[in-house]
Amino acid sequence: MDFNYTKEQLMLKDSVRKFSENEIAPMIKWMETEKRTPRDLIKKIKDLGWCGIQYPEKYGGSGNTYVEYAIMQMEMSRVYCSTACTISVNGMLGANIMKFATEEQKLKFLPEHLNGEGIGSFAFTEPSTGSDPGALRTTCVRDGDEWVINGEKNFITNASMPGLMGIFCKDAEMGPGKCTNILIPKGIKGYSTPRIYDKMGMHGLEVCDVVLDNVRVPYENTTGGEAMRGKGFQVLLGSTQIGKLSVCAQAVGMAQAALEAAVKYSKERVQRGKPIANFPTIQSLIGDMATDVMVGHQIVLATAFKASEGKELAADAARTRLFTSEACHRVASKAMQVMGAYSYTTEFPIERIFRDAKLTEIYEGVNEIQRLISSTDLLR
Amino acid sequence: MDFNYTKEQLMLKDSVRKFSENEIAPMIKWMETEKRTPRDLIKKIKDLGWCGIQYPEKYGGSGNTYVEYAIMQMEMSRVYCSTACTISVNGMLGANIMKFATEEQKLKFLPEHLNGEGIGSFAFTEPSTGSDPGALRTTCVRDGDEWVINGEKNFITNASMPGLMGIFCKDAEMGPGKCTNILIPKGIKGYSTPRIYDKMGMHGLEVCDVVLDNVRVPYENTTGGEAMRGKGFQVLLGSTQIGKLSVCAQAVGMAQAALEAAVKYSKERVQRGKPIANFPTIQSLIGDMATDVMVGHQIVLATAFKASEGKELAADAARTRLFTSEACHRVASKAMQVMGAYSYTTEFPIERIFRDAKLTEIYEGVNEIQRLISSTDLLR
Amino acid sequence: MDFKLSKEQELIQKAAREFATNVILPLGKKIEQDDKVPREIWDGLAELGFLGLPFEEDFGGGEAGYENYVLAQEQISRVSSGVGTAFSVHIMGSDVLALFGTREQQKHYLPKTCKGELKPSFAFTEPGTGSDPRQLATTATRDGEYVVINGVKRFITNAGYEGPMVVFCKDADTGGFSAYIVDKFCQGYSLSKSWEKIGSHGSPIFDVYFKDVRVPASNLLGEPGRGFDILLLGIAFGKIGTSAIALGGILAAYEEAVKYAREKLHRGKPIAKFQAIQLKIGHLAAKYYSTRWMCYRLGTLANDILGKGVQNPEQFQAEAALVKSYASDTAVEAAKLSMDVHASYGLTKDYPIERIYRDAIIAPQIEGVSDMQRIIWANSVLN
Amino acid sequence: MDFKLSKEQELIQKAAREFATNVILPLGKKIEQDDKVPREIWDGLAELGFLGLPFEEDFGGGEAGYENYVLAQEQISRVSSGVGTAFSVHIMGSDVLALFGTREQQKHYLPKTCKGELKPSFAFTEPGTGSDPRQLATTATRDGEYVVINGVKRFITNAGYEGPMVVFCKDADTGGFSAYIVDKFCQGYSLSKSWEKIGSHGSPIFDVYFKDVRVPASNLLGEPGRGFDILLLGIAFGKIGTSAIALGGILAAYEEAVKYAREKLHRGKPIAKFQAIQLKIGHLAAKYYSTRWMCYRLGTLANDILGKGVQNPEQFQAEAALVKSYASDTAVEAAKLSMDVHASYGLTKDYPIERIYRDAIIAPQIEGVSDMQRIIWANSVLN
Repeated sequence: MDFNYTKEQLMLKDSVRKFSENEIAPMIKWMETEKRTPRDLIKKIKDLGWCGIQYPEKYGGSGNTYVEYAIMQMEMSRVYCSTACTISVNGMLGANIMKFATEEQKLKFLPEHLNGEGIGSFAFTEPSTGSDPGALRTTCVRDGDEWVINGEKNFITNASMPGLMGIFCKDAEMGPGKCTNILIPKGIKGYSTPRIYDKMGMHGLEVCDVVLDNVRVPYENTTGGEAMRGKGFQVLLGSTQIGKLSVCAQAVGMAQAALEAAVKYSKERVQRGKPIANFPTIQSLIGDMATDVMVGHQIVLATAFKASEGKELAADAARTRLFTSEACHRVASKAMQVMGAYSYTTEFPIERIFRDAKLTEIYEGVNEIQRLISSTDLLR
Repeated sequence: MDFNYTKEQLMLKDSVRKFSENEIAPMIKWMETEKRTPRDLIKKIKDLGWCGIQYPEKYGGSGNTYVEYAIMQMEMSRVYCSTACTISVNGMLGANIMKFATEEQKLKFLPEHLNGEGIGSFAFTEPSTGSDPGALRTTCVRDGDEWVINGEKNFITNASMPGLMGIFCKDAEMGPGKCTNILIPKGIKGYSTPRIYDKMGMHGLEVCDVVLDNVRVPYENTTGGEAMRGKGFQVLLGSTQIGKLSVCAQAVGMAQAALEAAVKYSKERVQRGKPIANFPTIQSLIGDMATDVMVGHQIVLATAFKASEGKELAADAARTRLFTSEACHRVASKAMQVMGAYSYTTEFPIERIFRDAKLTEIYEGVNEIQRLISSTDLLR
Repeated sequence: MDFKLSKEQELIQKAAREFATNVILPLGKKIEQDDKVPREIWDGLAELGFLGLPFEEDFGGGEAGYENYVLAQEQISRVSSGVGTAFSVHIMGSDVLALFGTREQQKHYLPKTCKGELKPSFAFTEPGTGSDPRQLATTATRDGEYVVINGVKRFITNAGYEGPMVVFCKDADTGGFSAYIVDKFCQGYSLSKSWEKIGSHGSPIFDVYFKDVRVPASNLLGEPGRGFDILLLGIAFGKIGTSAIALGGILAAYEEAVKYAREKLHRGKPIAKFQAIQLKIGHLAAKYYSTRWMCYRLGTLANDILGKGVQNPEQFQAEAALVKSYASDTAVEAAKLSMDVHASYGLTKDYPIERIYRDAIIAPQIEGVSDMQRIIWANSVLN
Repeated sequence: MDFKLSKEQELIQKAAREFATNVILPLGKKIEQDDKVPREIWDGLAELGFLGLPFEEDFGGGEAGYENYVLAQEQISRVSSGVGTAFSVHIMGSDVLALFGTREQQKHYLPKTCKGELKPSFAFTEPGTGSDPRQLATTATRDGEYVVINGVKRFITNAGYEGPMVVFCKDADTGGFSAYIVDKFCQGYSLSKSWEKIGSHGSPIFDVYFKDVRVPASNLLGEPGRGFDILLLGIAFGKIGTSAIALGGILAAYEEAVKYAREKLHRGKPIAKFQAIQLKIGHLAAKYYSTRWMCYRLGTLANDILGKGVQNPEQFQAEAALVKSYASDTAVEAAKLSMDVHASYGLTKDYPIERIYRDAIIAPQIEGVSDMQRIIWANSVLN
């Protein structure tokens, strides 16, 4: 066992921190107000190669592991979680391509997906699906050399931005309950995003409804080709690993930010002639927060390591997700306690973190589901 | 970073598990009833070298690190925490000798302390000290080549068993508030243990009041010799690391046991024609418990690793202690929920674990103190 | 709304507190060791009228309203959850007779239970059953003017005292589910040795064996085949007691923490001066105050049922489930907080918190685990 | 003890609920956007008599008892914590005048505040002060028959409406600590733009600047140098409102969770059928029921103080602190639970839980952070 960061990992951590503070931080106010993701910011991140950290070099990646990916996500979320999440959704689609696409598709799509202009989307959810692929209503019908896709998707991140989308469709020809994953370029004819959600937090993330009206793409865009047709459910599960790991890293990054904000405030804020950092009640809160952050940080790295080893991860990832998301909520709430009434003004980042953090307990499967998954390997 | 157990670590884990199940488990009922530590059981453990895991070979240790020590403590506590605690208190005294004693003292005392018949004690607490060395009332007075020690100590583990004791005394000659640590053989003339505590749990652990009535030992028994005289406070702090790490490992071991008991029960117990493991409410509880156990296990190893690297650890150890002890309490409580009314009968180990677990939130400094320590490195 | 105790309520509370402090407390060690309620405590409870508190004066009861029972039970359980549990099951068994018994059955039993001469029990649980009556294996077989009962009941309180036991059985002929009154220690009735358990010493629980136990067919309680109604309402009434026991535990945890915080010195000043301790005291107080009104209110709700004919008990049953789960879970939290105030000393037998802590952990597990209670409530509002 | 609402209490509760549902709710979006309470809501509150509910009939009040105020505030805050907060500060400001004002001061202000023509504010906090009055930097300097006030007050609610503001100052001459009544928007009174905040939109908070504000010396409230008594009791009365607002938030979180659980389908059946959801509903209910009685009871305690002469307010102040911290912390937990029932949909502006969640998080931070409240209580029992 060796729990030390390597020199390269430390360098990466440092670069992401500097970039986030210098390039992302100044854009936050704009993103919070406009509720948009700046396209050129994403381009800068892609240029730094951080969308491709965990991919082999031959596909345009930098050949590192999920540990490095997690380090990047934690550092970026420490400054602004929305942007980290934009990137991680790109990563979920990338994971599907990496895992299921044909070699030809990988060589065709990945270099652009990891380094090019656009940003990827992952389109499964529909108004009545929940997490049940049997309930899909978006259909794909083969028409000669083309797919014809019709339907509606909900809550799709990055859907309003250019790039690739992996879309899950009911494929009636393959039998009842079968679904197929197809890669489409967003913005193609028949593709529209009639609604961008107004939401409580994560304002720098564009989440949309998507309408697909006779969208036609080449039949060869079936993720994984003919062999994977009708096996969309496998594809769906293939990206949960990186999806969940990202959420965990984001939760820890935000918790770290909340801790730092509370520490800073407590040293500056003077009451009865001394900084409130001197009061035991405040120290006690900070002590609890620091515990959650340290433990969360460690467990994200351990899970990322396991992911890189290619180990079966469902239960461990669920546990990590449960712990980190709840820890993040606790830390953000306690930061508000430390900062008192000031914490709910927009002068301080903590009210944003509190709003953003809630998503980490919900997306990629609500915590109630994580509890059940977490029990599976023990109870089988 | 590398989160994998080495082959040697896996072997150690396996040996401790087997020994605990085969040698300790059959003694539990006796220990719970008699409220005594069987001397020959301790001897067997010493013969296996597990009291010397983290010490250099030249002093009779096996030259491993705190990571191995933590693995041993976790596995042993999974079966019976009292015994692991008996061993860890020996380790606290050992840590003081290792860190502060003269080379001569190390060579003289350690081989016997790690492998011999007795078991060590660490004697600081007095009726009115709390954790304040300035409040000590037990005195040491130099009389030629000898120390004369008088006073009373409270809550001293292993004090009723033979072996070495490191005792903290007020050393008035060195100035006000000064204390000195002295090594004494227990059972020496003037040494008595008038009271063994009747307590809620940890029945396999003998915790006593100690009376010292004109106890005389050679002056050269000053831990660290003349140079360390009056520096007892340094010595006190020197063992908190292993003390706290042990508590953490014990908490995780017990949590693991509680989880296993609940899993087993839930698979066997049938309601409405199926095992209760099939019910989502039970799965959800097990899922939470598994999360705490996994995270606790990981963080104990990480902290043990850091301890082995010789890093400053006060805040991290406090955080680990906070998390693991509270996690253990949560897991034990949830196990009782899973097992319902059966859990409070002595037919199942869980009621014992619940009673024993409480100590992990209290000894080596209550959790409220840990919260404060956990904030120190951030707020300084 | 009125949150003030009436004169009568204050008197009952005061009497219970004095009895608990002066009579039960000095016997505490004995109760822990012998694992039974000493005779003089039963006598005292009877003398104070507590064993018949809510029942008709005609039967020697106090007709005092269940909120008074809660007040008394709280004070008694503050000192001994073991005594509280024995008391609670005594009242619960009497409740079921008062709610569902014929006038004859009531006349036969209640005057004696109110005096404490007989002590009722309530026997539903079996080794193979949780909360589902369809799993019952104890059978009642009609034989002329008698029914013959065979089976095993588990975790039964007060099973070692003379008195009526309400036994839930499957009717062998019809497959229905009925309750019968069995006089304990009749022919064919026997007990296991009591279970060893972590806490609530003083109220041992037994497995009870019925081997060809014959009772007159007229010992049927309520209507044939309607045992489920009796079970549900009986358990709901039982939750008044378990909630009040939990409340007593919270009160004890709170008071002991306050006491210890004032007495224990650290560096020459009482630990009460430390904010970390003060915060815990504040949390303990909130736990006590939030629970107590729920418990008292539950008592008043029961008054609308007993003697008024059992109509629409669902709302009462749901609220009983809610209060019981909240009170018992809160009792565990409170005991933990108080233990944390005591630190190492709390783990020794020198302070009562050690017992309070062991006693509290039982509450969420008995008479319906807490999660099940929440589901009962949820179904009452979601359907 | 009696846990049933009286006829009057039921009527007030019902009127408040209907007003909230029919008038406030449709204006919800507007309130969120404009960050102020629309005129028609103020008018409606006045018309229902809510703005003077607990005060003397002679002044146009309802003399209705504070538990009625809690009932009304709960229902209003269920729909809008912003409106609730503005309402709460209105009542709190009036409380202080009713408790400490001279008969003349009361006659001058209360009839208009009861009608809603004037809206009081309460100004203690400053940029450099937490809860310690010794840190106050706002000064009052005697100048003949006038005092001249200079300083800055922070986070002041209702500061943008006409009406009396109770301003806590350090007396420049004596160093004492006194409260003065200032008519808002007098010469020298000015406001910052309102603070942007996470929730409770509708009740903006301002920094208020006093530059050589001159008020007649007779505007002193209570005795000179006794500002601390006014502060403590005023804040305690304010906690009746903040507790009730939190209670309304818990009720909203609970009701919205029940509603959503019944409506939302998963695999063709409502999520209300899933045990994990049912457990959360059960927890939510327990949070609501445990909090409500504490809040109602706090209202009844205030009745023993207003108009009875202010004697021994310590017990009331301690219980107010306890209830406020419990209710506001519980509101945060309840909002989180309800949000978890809603999952992703709850994060969108399509469902009210998003607002309820943002609103709840404020409660523990205002009018005394929760930990401080627990310490107040602890000192009341430990000393």
